[in-house]
Order: sequence, then structure tokens, then C-alpha cells
Amino acid sequence: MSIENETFRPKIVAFCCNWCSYAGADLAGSSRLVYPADVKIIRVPCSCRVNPMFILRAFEKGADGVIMCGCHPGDCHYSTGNYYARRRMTLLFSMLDFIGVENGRTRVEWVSAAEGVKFSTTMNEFVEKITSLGPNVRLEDLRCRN
Amino acid sequence: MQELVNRAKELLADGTVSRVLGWKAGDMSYNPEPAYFNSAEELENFVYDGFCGANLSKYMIEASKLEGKTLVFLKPCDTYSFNQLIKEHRVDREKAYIIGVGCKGKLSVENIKAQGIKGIESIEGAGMNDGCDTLTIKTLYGDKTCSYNDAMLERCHVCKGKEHQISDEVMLESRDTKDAERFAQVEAIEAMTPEEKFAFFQKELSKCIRCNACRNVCPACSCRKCVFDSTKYDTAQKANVTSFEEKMFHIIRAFHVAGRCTDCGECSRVCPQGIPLHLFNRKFIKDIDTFYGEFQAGEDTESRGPLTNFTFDDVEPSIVGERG
Amino acid sequence: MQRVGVFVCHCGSNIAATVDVKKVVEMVSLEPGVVHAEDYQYMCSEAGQARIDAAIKEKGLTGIVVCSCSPRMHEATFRKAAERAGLNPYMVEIANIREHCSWIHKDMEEATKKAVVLARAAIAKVNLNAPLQPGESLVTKRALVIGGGIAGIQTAIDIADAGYEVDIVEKTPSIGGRMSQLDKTFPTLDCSACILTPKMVEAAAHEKITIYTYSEVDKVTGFVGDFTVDIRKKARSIDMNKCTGCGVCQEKCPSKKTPSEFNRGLNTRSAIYTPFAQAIPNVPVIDRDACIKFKTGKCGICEKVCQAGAIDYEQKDEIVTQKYGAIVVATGFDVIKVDQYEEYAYSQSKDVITSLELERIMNAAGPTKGHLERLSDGKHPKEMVFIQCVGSRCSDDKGKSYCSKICCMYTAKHAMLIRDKYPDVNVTVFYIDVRTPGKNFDEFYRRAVEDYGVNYIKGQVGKVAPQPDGSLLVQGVDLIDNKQILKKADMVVLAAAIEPEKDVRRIATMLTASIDTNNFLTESHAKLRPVESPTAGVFLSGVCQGPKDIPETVAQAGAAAVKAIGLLAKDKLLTNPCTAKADELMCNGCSTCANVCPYGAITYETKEINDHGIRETRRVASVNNALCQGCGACTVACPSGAMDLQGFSNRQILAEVDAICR
Amino acid sequence: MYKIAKSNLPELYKAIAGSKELYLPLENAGQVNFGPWSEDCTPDIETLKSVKSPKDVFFPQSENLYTCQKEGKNIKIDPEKLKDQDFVVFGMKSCDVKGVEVLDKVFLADPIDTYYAARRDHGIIVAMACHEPEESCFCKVFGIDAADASSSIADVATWMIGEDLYWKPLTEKGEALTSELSGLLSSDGDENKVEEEKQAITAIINKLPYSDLSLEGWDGDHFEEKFNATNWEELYKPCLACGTCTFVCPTCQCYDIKDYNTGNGTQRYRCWDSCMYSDFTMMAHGNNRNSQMQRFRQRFMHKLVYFPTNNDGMYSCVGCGRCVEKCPASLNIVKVIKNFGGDK
Repeated sequence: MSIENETFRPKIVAFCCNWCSYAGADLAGSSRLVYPADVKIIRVPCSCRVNPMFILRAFEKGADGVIMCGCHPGDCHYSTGNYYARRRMTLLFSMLDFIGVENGRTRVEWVSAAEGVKFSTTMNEFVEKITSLGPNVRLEDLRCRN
Repeated sequence: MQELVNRAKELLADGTVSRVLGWKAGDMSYNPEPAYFNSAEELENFVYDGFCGANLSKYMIEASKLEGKTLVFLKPCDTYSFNQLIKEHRVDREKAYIIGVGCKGKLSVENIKAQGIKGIESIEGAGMNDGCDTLTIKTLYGDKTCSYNDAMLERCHVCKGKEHQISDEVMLESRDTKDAERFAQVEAIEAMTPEEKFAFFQKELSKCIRCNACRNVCPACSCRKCVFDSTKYDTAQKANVTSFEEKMFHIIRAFHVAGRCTDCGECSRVCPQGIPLHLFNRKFIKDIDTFYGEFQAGEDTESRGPLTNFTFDDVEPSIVGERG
Repeated sequence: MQRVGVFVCHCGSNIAATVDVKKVVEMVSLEPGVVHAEDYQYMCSEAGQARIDAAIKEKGLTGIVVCSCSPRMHEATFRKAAERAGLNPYMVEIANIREHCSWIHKDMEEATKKAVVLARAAIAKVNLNAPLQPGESLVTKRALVIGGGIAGIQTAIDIADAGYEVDIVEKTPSIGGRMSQLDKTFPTLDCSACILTPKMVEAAAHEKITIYTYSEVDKVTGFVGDFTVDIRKKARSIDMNKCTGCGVCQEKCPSKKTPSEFNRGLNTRSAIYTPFAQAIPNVPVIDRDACIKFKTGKCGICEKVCQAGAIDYEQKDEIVTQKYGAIVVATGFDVIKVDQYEEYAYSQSKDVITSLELERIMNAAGPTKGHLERLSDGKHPKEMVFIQCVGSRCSDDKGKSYCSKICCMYTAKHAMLIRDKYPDVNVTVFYIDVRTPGKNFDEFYRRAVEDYGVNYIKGQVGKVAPQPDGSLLVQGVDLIDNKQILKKADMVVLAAAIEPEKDVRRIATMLTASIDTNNFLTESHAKLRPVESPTAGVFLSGVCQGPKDIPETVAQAGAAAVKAIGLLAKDKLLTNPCTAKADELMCNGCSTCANVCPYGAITYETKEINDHGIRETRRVASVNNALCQGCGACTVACPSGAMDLQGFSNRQILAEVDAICR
Repeated sequence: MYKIAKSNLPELYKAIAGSKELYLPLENAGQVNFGPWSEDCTPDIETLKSVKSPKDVFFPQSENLYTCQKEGKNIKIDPEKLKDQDFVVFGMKSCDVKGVEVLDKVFLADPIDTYYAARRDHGIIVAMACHEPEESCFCKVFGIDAADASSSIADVATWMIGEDLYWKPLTEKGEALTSELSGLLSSDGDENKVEEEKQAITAIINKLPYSDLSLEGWDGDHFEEKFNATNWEELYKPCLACGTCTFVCPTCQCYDIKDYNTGNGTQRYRCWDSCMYSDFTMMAHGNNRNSQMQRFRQRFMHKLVYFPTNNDGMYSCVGCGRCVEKCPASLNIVKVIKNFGGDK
């Protein structure tokens, strides 16, 4: 890890669906709505493509927070994808909470292609939350530390 | 028990079934094994008592591929698994002749040993004709007794009921064994602080040796190739180099069976390290019941599972944080 | 591992002002697989693309990563450029270092670091990319329109005018639909038949249009561009080629007691009948349930009187199997049954009628020859009460949750027509809200109130009680004056909710088109794809998609036609290669994936699988690439990972995760 | 003969741990397994058998072999440091000690496994007699003496008798350890008491249900006969193909070598593998044992035929009985031996 007194900068993975949230992030960009560089976006076709395995993998490899963004319920490009994603993530997050992973390291937000502001605000909030939680130690693989 | 043997012999003799899937007496009082019987003669070794805890429905996946019907003995809780396997096209209903057998609660020799009883030579009182209140145990170190209920598996204390969900006929009486709340253990953990929760699971899962017994015994874990064995996706795991892999394995395993797990309790029964693995599954069941309405996997062979279904106004994932 | 080339775009200063592009080039050069990295002012320009072209050829690149603007902007551009250089277009990945990086970060060091991470993720992904080939499927240049109302007719004419064959399947003996039952239309008050009949004739006469009336769709298989449909032509008992439509059979038919469907049961028809005078085709049908010949074997009068010898009692249902490239659903609507609302006394009094029944009463060809009279005693009414929202906008299970949309306008129309023709009749309308969005609609409604003196009362009616003197006592509330109202009426007209035709559920199932909880067909996107169903190649026309009035229906019918034409104009369809794919060696055949597929793209087959020499016959999933849209829902539902998504595979996404987290 | 009051054992542990690593049976979440001593650990030497055998002290379930680090386009390889500190394993039973002997045959034969060899060099085995053997034990069948570890490769033999632990150094390493601990061990242990205990243990062992098991016919001469026997076809049927038997076994020595991508490099590590697993020794062309029957047969043929054939008759089963207790399907090596007629 880096030097002790250096301020903690979290690693954050954001899964964004291609049709709404990724476009929302693009809009945040073209509107120059600033959010921290700690957030890195992975484009997926739909929130229903996000496998819980991806989320745990991110934590394993050292992510401090994972956020998934999709179209608002009812607006899914594929009609029903985000409804399935919503159930999957609800159960996964509840399980993480159950085994004692700090609440707030995971989040789902529905962001439409028009909601650049919401995207930016959400990311600012999320980074702030993760920064306050500090490094993820409960789910990471120690081998990835060095 | 003899009536089961007699009936099996009849069904073999009249050609209804080609073989019998049941339990064979072990060389100790407490270690019967799942077994196929192909003749009346072989059936002489058949046993059905309190130690026949194994859920035979998963063996029906292979039995469904054999010629002719297989007579299978299913306990009430096993029938849920069988239904779920029908739903997932993993077993062939037409290839099974199901005798639903009564159940007076299944025993764990570990629970007996946990009471300091060792050197067990024989155990009396676990038969289907016994009163099932006290076990009389002969040991190398003297005769002991143990209450039947104290020796029972956790799952029997929270029994879903003694009704068979599917069967061609039902034999033998059951005994109500439920004396605890199904979700009490889950609730106790939910009430802990995150630190306590983490410490609890860290301690339990640190014992995991990744033997995969929980997975391989699980009727819902019937994948031809488990994602954790698959080299195709860079997700294969075998070792426990650090503690994270166990968490990932058990979370994902529970997630994969969420909405499909019937809560048969086999995972906890077989874990050589006594990890209460059912807690993961039961947490998902409790959440599913709370969020999406009560659902019991294996009650039928048609309905959609909660993770392949949705409603427009399902709760948002943020509920997890809001519950506090 | 690929031979990867990385191309970092300055985007003028859009990227280069915040991201140190030279540093990015230096850092990504160290990544596994990277054999070439360069930066350029504008990668998307012709000169930029030429650089990509040259590098692919000179360095033998097998995969490229462009660090530039959003893939939503230029992914297609760079894919084409790669393709021109001989590389499979799906071997291109974009790292979005503009919208997701340079434009939102101010600190150059930080932005550069992030750009490197994003590039690494794209490199990690492209290393696992596989060349993908869009599939091709041939398009059958013929469309099927299910439903022969105004929506179906308009769609059919529009498609046919574009030069494609169209078949209309209509379940009743004539095309025309609900519109043919209407008397006048709002807001212009022109006669419905006068504007509809020419359309019906045009459709019937069109050389590209084939009309199957008294027919139903029995079975649909196939997929976009290549549907196969069985159409059941129900036995009409008339040889359509011989019948001249003289009508003598109908006159002479002794069985005349069957309630007329066309006149909503307000009068009766003969057993051999055409629904209405302008029916197309003008060929009658024998209603075998009512026909004496069919019931008793005796009679046969129609056969005797038919000069053309067209009567054929032996006729059987006939199945026509036809291939289509596109299917348009235009199944329309019916009004709900109002007898469940006992408070309105519909089944107790003949003088409580629905608005559609009023249309027939007002129509010159209707049961009363167009005279407004009470059906109980034939008397001319003096007081008429209209009740709005009967079964619409209900919060309970009894009615519909939605607004039926057309009732406010047709009630204004009815009120106005009655006041115009019979100034002695008082008209009162009980309403919850009056909703009149639409061109000239509000003006129309205000004319009813202001010029025609129609009495509008905001409030609901609690009860309609038939009185001994034959009148009806209407008990309601006036919410504005906040008082109870008791009103004697001679006739009460119920604006009953409209609902999709009963048969739509069966049709939707056959088409794997989804329907909502109200049985309306679901559009692919509520805003952006309102006339396409989520099932490729299936389009929606008219009220089957949601309540609409005639102009909206016609507009949507045209839109559906355009979408169908756009499909039929293609000889072949290129299918998106980023589709799901099942690994047969791993598949359990459990059907979980099929349960979450919104497109019905996953089917199962039982086949012999050879797994490293072990042969076993088992059930495995197979994905129809023409139907799969690549959402990936199935890939997560599949526990073993046997189902994967090409272009967004498990390994690719995990590699991106790893690259970002390291 | 030395002795120490059991009540003083915590002091003994502390003293050992003062200069060396100490592994001993610890209770954790209801189960006893060998683990490193720490201030807040809970030793449990009363429980006869740990769930896992203590073989992982010498042959860990997973261990890093070397790490590859990328430096630009070059790769730097850092071998894992070998064990270079002495450590003590306290409380190993005779069967488990014999298990280490079996592992020695594999890992110390040429080519020597340096990782294992380093641990063996630095490991000091303090064996312990089995005070109350259990019904699943059958070490006697393999000529192992649960009452006395003196004739084994252990460095110290111990007995728990009444309130005392009796302690007898066997080797130089054992003597050295004993003298380091001389402050805590008194040298007035009564040999007679130990003899009594040994006799008591032997008496129980002779009564154990599996003690009469016969291994006749389990040798290289009967290889074909055993391999081709039809018994296997029925025997394997209940097997779930899990790895429980192999992972609790003191002698199973198969491992897999895998790579882990840490993001900054690759760690090459090995971890226990199980011949019961369907992907065991999977090769590019597929699997050389492609049915569970074959895999099941392999495990027992290896323990009872192949291994003794190659190692002067030494079986690679030590009769610890862990598989008897832990198999989820109640299968085990005893049932196999009996099925082939070994229970006369």
C-alpha cells in the first residue's frame, strides 16, 4: 500500500448499462459535471448483465466500492432487464450486509441518459461515502495488497 | 421398516420398477449409505432409520438416465428437492416411482459425540418403530443415553412439515419435530453489529477446507460444471490461500441456489468442519419471503422462482441500508 | 493474447488539455499484448483513421484500442476503419477518456492516471475479444396484418403502396372493425362510414392486399424476416368465388332471431348474414349455431334461392400456411361488460345503454333507423344522462386503472348531436375530469357546453334506479356545488371503458410479444420505439397497444407500416453478433435462462453431446441469434456460466474489473 | 521420563512459543484443528482427532511457490522463502506421525521437494499417545501403535495420564527441545504409569471393531484382480465426488499448481487437489479418468496397491479413521476393504 499519511483515495468500479447510465455519464462529461477520478466505469449492455461474481471480484481485487447504474425501472432498453437486476442486487447486498461487510460499499442507482446531473451527484456522494468508510479490508484478497 | 422392503420387493417383482434407490445398512449403527438395490436378495441389506439423513433426490439425476423406473424413497423434505429438480428438467418424473417415507427426525452422530460420548459400538432407539425419545448407546467406555431430540440435525428442529410434496404412495408414520423458529438463527445474526457479523463468519468460514461436500451433496447445485471448477471463465478456485475465497465461494454458491434452495439442510449435515452453511441459504429465503412474498422452492414443479421473476414495484436495493 | 495497437486521441485540446497523451502512450506500451501505441490530434478524422489502417497493416495488429470520446460517438467509425484494414470490426475497443475523464477532471496528473487505467481495461478486454460475424437472415417480402379495423386497413394499404404483399386476417365476416359501427366522428362530425368505406374498398381492391375474413391466426413460428404463420379460414359455408352478394338468401332465411353483433344485440339478424350493408367482402356467412339446416338437417332454403349455387354446407375450416417477413398486430378493442356495475342498472333497464349502443341507435342504418328513442317503449326521451368513466380510472379490481381516452370526446359529440337534432332533449353529463388534449378537441367540448347548452356536472353517479313509471332516477353528487343530485332521466348512457380484444393474449403468446397487466401489447420502448413490440419484426398498430382515437390510430398505423416497410425493404438482415451463446458441454438444460429472456430467443433441444469422447443425449439450450438482442439477463441467471454473452463475456468483464482494480 | 502437570501446559506452550513457532490442536468455532499458537488461542488436546490431519503443518493446503513481477516488459521472479526457523508440532497421534512418514516417501524422494524438506528439517514432532481410541480407529491394521510413538519418526513421545502429561524425548531434536524446557518439565516421570497407560490403550485397541481388518491380497501381485474387480461398480455409487476424504486424510499428497493474478504480478502456488474431483489431472485432451468409478477406484488402489508396491510394502493409509467419520455418503476405505472380503 502507499505511504501511511497519504490521504486515502478509494478504488471505485461503476457498472453502467449502455443505453441509459453510460449515456448519462457521457452527458455528465459533456456538461463538465465534475466527479472524482476514483470512479472507473465499465460498460455493460444492461444492468441485468452484471453478475454478482463481477462485484465480488472487484472487491477481491481491491475495489473499495462498487456501484451499478441502470435505466429507471420501466425504461429498460430490453424491457425487463433492470427488474431482474434489481432483485439480484437487493439480495446480494443484503447478503453482504449479513456477513458484516459495511453497508454502503455497494449501491444501485437508476440513471437515465438525460440525468447527467444525477450521475455526477451520485458519484460525488458515493466517493464521499466510500472515503468515509475507508479501505475495504473485509472482502479483499490479501495477495493483491503487494 | 420391513414393510418398505416388502413393498420394494413387490414393485421389483411385478416389473413396476427396475431398481430401488434407498439406504444400505452400514458397518456401524450410524453410517448407512445411499444405495441401489437390484434384487430382492440385495434388499436384505436395506435400512431406514434415524440415521438415513441423506437426501436421495439428487441421485435421481443419474437414475433418470437409466433404463426403466427407479423406486426411490423420499422423506418429506426430500420431495421438495425432487420437485425443484423436475422444474429444472434435471430428473424425469416418469422414471421415478416415489414412495414417500415418514420421518421422525434425522440424527447426527456428531451431535451425539458432542455430548462427550465416544467409542460408540452400537446405538438403539433410532428405528422407525422406536419411540424416538431416547437413544441407548453402547460404547467402549460404558453405556450411555442421549435424548433423541438432542441428537437431531438442526434442520429437523425447524422442519417444514411432514407432508410429501410429490409421491406415488406414502408409507410409515411421521413425528412432528419442529421445536424452533426457522429464521431465529438468521435473526440473531442480523441483530449483530457489522463487526460481530464479520467476526462470526470469519471464524466459521476459516474452517472451510474447500472439500466441496456442501456443493456436491446439494440437490440445487446440480450443474454439470460448477463455475468454481470451470477453467473457461477465470473463476476456478480450489485453494484457500486467503480467507476471501471461501466467502466468495459460499456467497456465490448461496446466490446461485437462491430461490431454488428448498432448505433441505444437506450442506450443513455434510460439512466436515461443522460450518452452519444453511445460514447463507436461509438468509436468502428470509429476504425473498420478506421482499417478494413467501416462496418455498419445491412446493410445485411449475412456478417461476423469485429470481426469474419480478414485479414493477419491487423494493429497491437501498432497502438493505434503510432497514438499519 | 492479441497483437494490440493503442491509439490515443487528443481530440484537439478536448482530451490533450487535461490528459497527458504522451504519458498515456508510454504507459500503455508496457501492457501485455501491446505492440503499437501512438497519439494523434483527431483519430476520427480521415488522417487519423489512415494511421489506424497503416498500423494494422504494418504491425499485423489483431486488436485495437482507441482512447478517445465515448463509444456511443465513434465506436462505429473505428469499427468501420478496422474493417477496411481487414480486421474484424469487433476486435475494436474504445477507452472513453473524454466524457468519462478529460472533461470532468481538472488535475492533469489525476486525469492522466485515470486515462491509463481506462486504457488498460480496454486492452485487457480486447485481449480476450474474438472476431464476431453478424449473422444473416433472409427477409420474406410479405407482411401479415392481424385485425381488419381502421388500424389494420391503414397499415395494410401503406405497406402495399410501398410495393409489398400484405395479408389481412380478420376474425369477423367483414373488415371495418369498430369504426364501421360508429355514426359520426369527432371533432369534425363527419360520417364514419363515409370516410371508412372508401378505405375498405381501397384495401379490397389493392392488388398487393389479400384479405382473409372470418379467419384467425392459428400458429406462428420463426423470427424476424422469416415468420411462418398458419391462418385458419373458418368454414363460411359459402363459396366466395360464386357468391354475387345479391342478399336474397338473407331475406329468405327463416332463422332471424340471432342478436346482431354489429348492432350490439339491439336487434336481430338472420342465420346467414353479412354484418352490415357495406361489408367487405360482401359475402355472407352461415352462423352454424343458428342455422336450422345445421341444427336439424331440414330447411336448406338459402341453397334453393341462391341463383349462383354458392351455398356449401359441407365446407370445412381451411388452414393456409404463409411466410412473412413482418407482422403487424392491429387487434383493436371492445368495450367492457357493464352489467357488473349493478348500480347503473344496465341489465335492469333497456334504457340504460352504452355509448357504442347509442352510436348504433343514432345511425341511420341502425336498429331505430337513426331515431333517438327509448328501447323499452319507443318513446322519444326528454332527459338524457351521460355517465363518464364507467370502468375507467378505477382503483379497485372491478374496473380498469387506465383512462380510456376517447370517452370524453365521443360523449361531447353525442351530446352535441342530440342537442342539434332534438333541441327539446336535455342532456346532462356526469364526469370526473373532462380530458380533451388534441387538436381542436377542447374547442369541440366547449362548443357542446357553450353553444349547445349541455349540462356538465363534475361528480360521480352513485345509483341509477328504474322507476315504476319507466323513468330512471339518477342519484349523483355535484362536487363543485358539493350537493346531492337527484335527476329523473329517460335514458342513461354509460361511457364504458375500452379493453383489448379478448383474443390478444393468445396472439401475443404466439408472437412472444409481451402484454401488460391490462392486456395491452407492450411497446419496445415507451418513448422511442412506440410502435415496435420487443419482439423483433412484430409491430403494433392501433388500440391493441393502448387507448387511442381514430386520428392517432391512423397515425400509428402508418408508423407501424413504415417500420414494417423498413424491414421488408432489406433483402437480408444482419443480426447483432453480440448475442448470448450457450456452451453445450456445460449446459444443464434447466430452463432458467429461458425464463428471463424477454425475446423468447432461447429454446431447448435434446441432442447427443460429445464431451471429450463421452457421448450423452441431453437437453441443452440454444440461442436464436435473430431473436437475441444481447441484454445478458440469461448469462447471470445461468449458474454454471454455460450461457455467455459474446462481446461482453464473463472473462472480458472480469478482465476489465481486474485491470481497474490493480 | 519427564512429566508436567496438565494445568501447567499453558506455560509449556508459552515457553515453546517463546523461541519457536508452535502448532497444536486448537478449538475454533466448535471444531478442533491444528493451528499456530497465539495468546488468545484455545488449545484442545483432549479431543482425540483433529478434523483435518496435521499434515498441513508440513504440507500446507496451499502455499506460494514463487512470484512473478512485471517490470516494464521484463519479468522478475522471486522464489518463495523456504522455512528457516524451527517449529514444534505438539500432540500428533501415532497415525498422523506415520502419515508424515508416508509423505516423506513422496516428497523426500528424488527429486526432493525443497519446500517440504525445509519444513521437515525444521519441524520437531511431539507425539501423543491416544488416551481413549475410538471406534473409527484402525491404525493397528497398519502396524501402528497408538499407545506408543517411540518407534516412529517422532522427536518426543507423550502420554496424558491423570492430571499429568508424561514426556519422553526420542531424538536429538527431542532432547534439545526437552532441555530448553527443563525449567517446566520434571524428570521424575514414573515409567510404570506409562506402561499401565500403554496397556490400557492396547486393550481398547484390541477391542475396536475394525482392528481385525485383513489386508490380505492388497499388494502388487493382486493388482489386476483388484483393478478389474466388479466390486468397484457398486462401491462408488454413493460417492458425491467431493474432496472430504482426501482433505482430512493424513497421507493424501496430491496437489495442483495454479497461478493467481494479483494485479501487479502472478503468484504461482500449489494447493491440495483431490483425485475425487472430476477435473483432477485434467489435460488438454480431456481427463484420463473420466468416470467417478475410475476416480474412486484410483484413490483406494493408490493407497492399498500402488503405493505399497512402490514403497516396500508401506500402505498409504494409516487407519486414522477420519474418512470413516467424515464422508458425507458414509463411504470409506474400511467399507472397501470389507467389500473385498477383508472382514473375516
